[in-house]
Amino acid sequence: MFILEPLLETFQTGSGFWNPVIWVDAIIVALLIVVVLRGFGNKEYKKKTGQTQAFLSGNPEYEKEQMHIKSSNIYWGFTESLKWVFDSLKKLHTGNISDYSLWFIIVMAILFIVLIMGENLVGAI
Amino acid sequence: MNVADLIDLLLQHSPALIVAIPLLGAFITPLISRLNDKVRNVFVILTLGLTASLVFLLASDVFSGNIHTYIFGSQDLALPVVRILFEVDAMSAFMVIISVILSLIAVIYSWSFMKENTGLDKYYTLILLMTAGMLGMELTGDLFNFFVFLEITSISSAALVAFWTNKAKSVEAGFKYIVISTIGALFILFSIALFYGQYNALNMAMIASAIQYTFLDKIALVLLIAALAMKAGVVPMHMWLPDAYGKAPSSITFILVGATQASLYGVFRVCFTIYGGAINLSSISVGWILVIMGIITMLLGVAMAIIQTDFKRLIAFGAVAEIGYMLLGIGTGLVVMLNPEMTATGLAAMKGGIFHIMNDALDVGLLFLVAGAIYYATKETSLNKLGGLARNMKYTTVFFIIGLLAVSGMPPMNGFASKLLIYESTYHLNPILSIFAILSSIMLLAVFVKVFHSAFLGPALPKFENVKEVPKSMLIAMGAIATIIIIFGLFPELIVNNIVEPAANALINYGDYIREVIPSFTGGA
Amino acid sequence: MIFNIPFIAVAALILIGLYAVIFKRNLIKMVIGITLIESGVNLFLITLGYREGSIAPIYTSSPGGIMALPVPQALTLTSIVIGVAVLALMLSLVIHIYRHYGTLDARKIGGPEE
Amino acid sequence: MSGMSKIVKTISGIAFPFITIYGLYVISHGHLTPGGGFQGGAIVASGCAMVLVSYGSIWIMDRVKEKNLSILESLGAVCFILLALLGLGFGTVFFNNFLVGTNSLFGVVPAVGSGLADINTGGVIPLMNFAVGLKVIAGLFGIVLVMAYAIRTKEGKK
Repeated sequence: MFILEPLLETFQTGSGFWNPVIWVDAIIVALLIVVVLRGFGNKEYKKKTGQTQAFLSGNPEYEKEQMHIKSSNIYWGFTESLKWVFDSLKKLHTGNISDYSLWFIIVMAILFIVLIMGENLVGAI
Repeated sequence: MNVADLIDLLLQHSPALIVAIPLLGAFITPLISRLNDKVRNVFVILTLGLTASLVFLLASDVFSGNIHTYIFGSQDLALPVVRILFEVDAMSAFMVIISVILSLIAVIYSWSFMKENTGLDKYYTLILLMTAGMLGMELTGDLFNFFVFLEITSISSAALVAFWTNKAKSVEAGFKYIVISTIGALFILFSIALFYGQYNALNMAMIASAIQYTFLDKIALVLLIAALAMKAGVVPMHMWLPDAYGKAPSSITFILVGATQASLYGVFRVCFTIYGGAINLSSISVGWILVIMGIITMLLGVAMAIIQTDFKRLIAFGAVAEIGYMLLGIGTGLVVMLNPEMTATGLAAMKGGIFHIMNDALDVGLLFLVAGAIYYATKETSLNKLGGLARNMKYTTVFFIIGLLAVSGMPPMNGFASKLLIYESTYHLNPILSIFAILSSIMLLAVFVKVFHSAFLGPALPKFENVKEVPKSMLIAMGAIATIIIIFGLFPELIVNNIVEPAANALINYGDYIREVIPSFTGGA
Repeated sequence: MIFNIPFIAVAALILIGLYAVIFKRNLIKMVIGITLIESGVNLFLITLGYREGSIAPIYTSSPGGIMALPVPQALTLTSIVIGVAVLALMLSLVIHIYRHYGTLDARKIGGPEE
Repeated sequence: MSGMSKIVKTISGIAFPFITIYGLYVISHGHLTPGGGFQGGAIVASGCAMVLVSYGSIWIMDRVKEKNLSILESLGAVCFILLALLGLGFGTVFFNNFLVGTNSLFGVVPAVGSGLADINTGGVIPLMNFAVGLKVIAGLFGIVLVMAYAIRTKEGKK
């Protein structure tokens, strides 16, 4: 037994709504518009001519295998400008099991201070 | 005896059978694997399939509003508080569904993925033991029993993380995992002893009804939250998680997602049910602790994910970030729980957090399965060496795109629905929280677009010329998860109303859980 | 005061165990530290169940009088059994680690990962 | 690992039966006195480990196969869970003690009062103790055997 109605209900989030079916419809409409626009395009494309080659500011094109950007180079600017953040984060991950246990004790101590000392302080005030 | 009676009987005994069947199957597996490998694989899949059908039978009844209790070993059901008992409310049922789906699909995936390994009888035995442990953790109503199942889960999963013993890093990750789990579990046992010393009870409902929030209770709360959060991979105690996730076989990583979430379930059960009676004393501070933990977890998780170059380690940091969302949603629910003006916000936040548990298991799990498929096909995990695989592995690419969109919360996937709930409800609590949540979601998208670019796009590399699509069983497993993701994404209302909302209400109305065992308890609306 | 000695022993055992886990480099010593924590927790459970002047809780041969609480003893036993399994697993992993790295120094085997 | 001196071999050969008997006693009286399947099993397994150390792992591994031990271990666990499931089948719930009061196998209800009870009491508890004992003997001995094997291959490499 397949009931369609509950599937099509709109998803209420408390202060708004979200209906993926409408969203999918909108995507399909947008794709249709794209296809129509693409139909207006120029059909003078010729294969195996200079049109297919990449233009790298006049520099010669590299081999295909060397064109692939390695994953550590992606977001290079972002990681380079925030180098101090990532370097300090990397330093945290020592891979040493003793440090892992030490973090557990530290978190336990912080929780202890917040939950026990903190409430006593609030009570005193 | 007709069919309806039989189903009633099965329903009544299902909490025990759900744990007993994988446990029995685990010890029959080594006997059966002497016969034939294929027979053993079929047997394991059938065992988990039977468990899954019992889980769905039980869950369908629990979601309609009944809380099931199962008392072990007594003919008359008198004196429930001194016996070991299982108590299943909607939250437990929700978690059990996730765990059993993960295990079932991991076993189907392993059929081809682990084919070339030896010692597979032990592998399947440990998988079934781990499943039994996870299910037990989520079903039990007894704190000591919770500890026992937690240890069963961690021992078997640590052994599975180190299953590829010829790899130094795998063994090392397994050792780290077992050390961390054992220390955490021992502190949990210590807090259980603190409870037992004060209230003479091990039963969660009994402790919850008697709790006074004394000094010792506060210590127990600190120990429980810290230890369970460590097992769930909360920053800054998450460092074992990328090691273990990254070095385990992919099918095991897939179940490990469920094991960490079972620990997360432990955090919620402790905060809401056991300390529910002390809620007016502790809810604000404990709730804020969870919220802040969640924010730190998601920000640090994505920040570390951006700079990773190992495929599975990167996804593991993504999984750390996802855990932050669950903590944020449910912590928000705990903060506003006593504020009558914000009941709707609290419920929405809880729904978002709980729905995200399931979405995280499916999305991150799918990405791990894809990572395993790529490892199976190319024997390569470093993203710097991969490239152009979309040409050879079409189905895997499609599954990766689905997982990518879902995990970064792009509409119309399921991740978006739960994240939308979390954004909106945390905005009501404090706009800065939702800004952090959206920011880390954007960064997650950036992280996985990077993975997509470096592994699947780009020119065809000569060393991957002969790479073929992975075998059928792995495709079936990935396809099943992808299908569930799309269904959940297209019809979130169906899932939220029927499964998530009862679970959220079960956590909020903790009194019902206690009254099922101690009828005289008053309180907990 | 005399009755507090077991609790002091519990605290000492757990702290020594944590010290060994955090500050010792040798993996075997870390495993020993974990078993020390475990003994501390087990001792805590046992101590909770003891009442002054009580006897072993064997129902049929009781001469009368108060008995020690049997439940914590059952819990301890379960915890010991789990401890054996954990210990065996940890030691076998240590054997494997030693085979791969040729050392048991925690700082040498870990190493930050790219 | 090769064997130790003849004195050690002889003494451990004499002690081994006594240790085994004592372990089996602890297993079978688990429902009456302190002890039970795990404790007795650990005693028997430590006796086996003593023989392993004194006679050397090569000698033992010719006679005992780790595979057979793991089958015994599985059998013990399967028996335990099947007994628990029988409680569901005969009685009312999982882990139900369905044998007690039947006056058949271990089914006698002990007399109330002081004094040790008969061994023929306890229902399924002694049977479960046997299953656990089998599992623990096989499991612990298997662990020791595998570890000895691992050490031997390490020595072989050198």
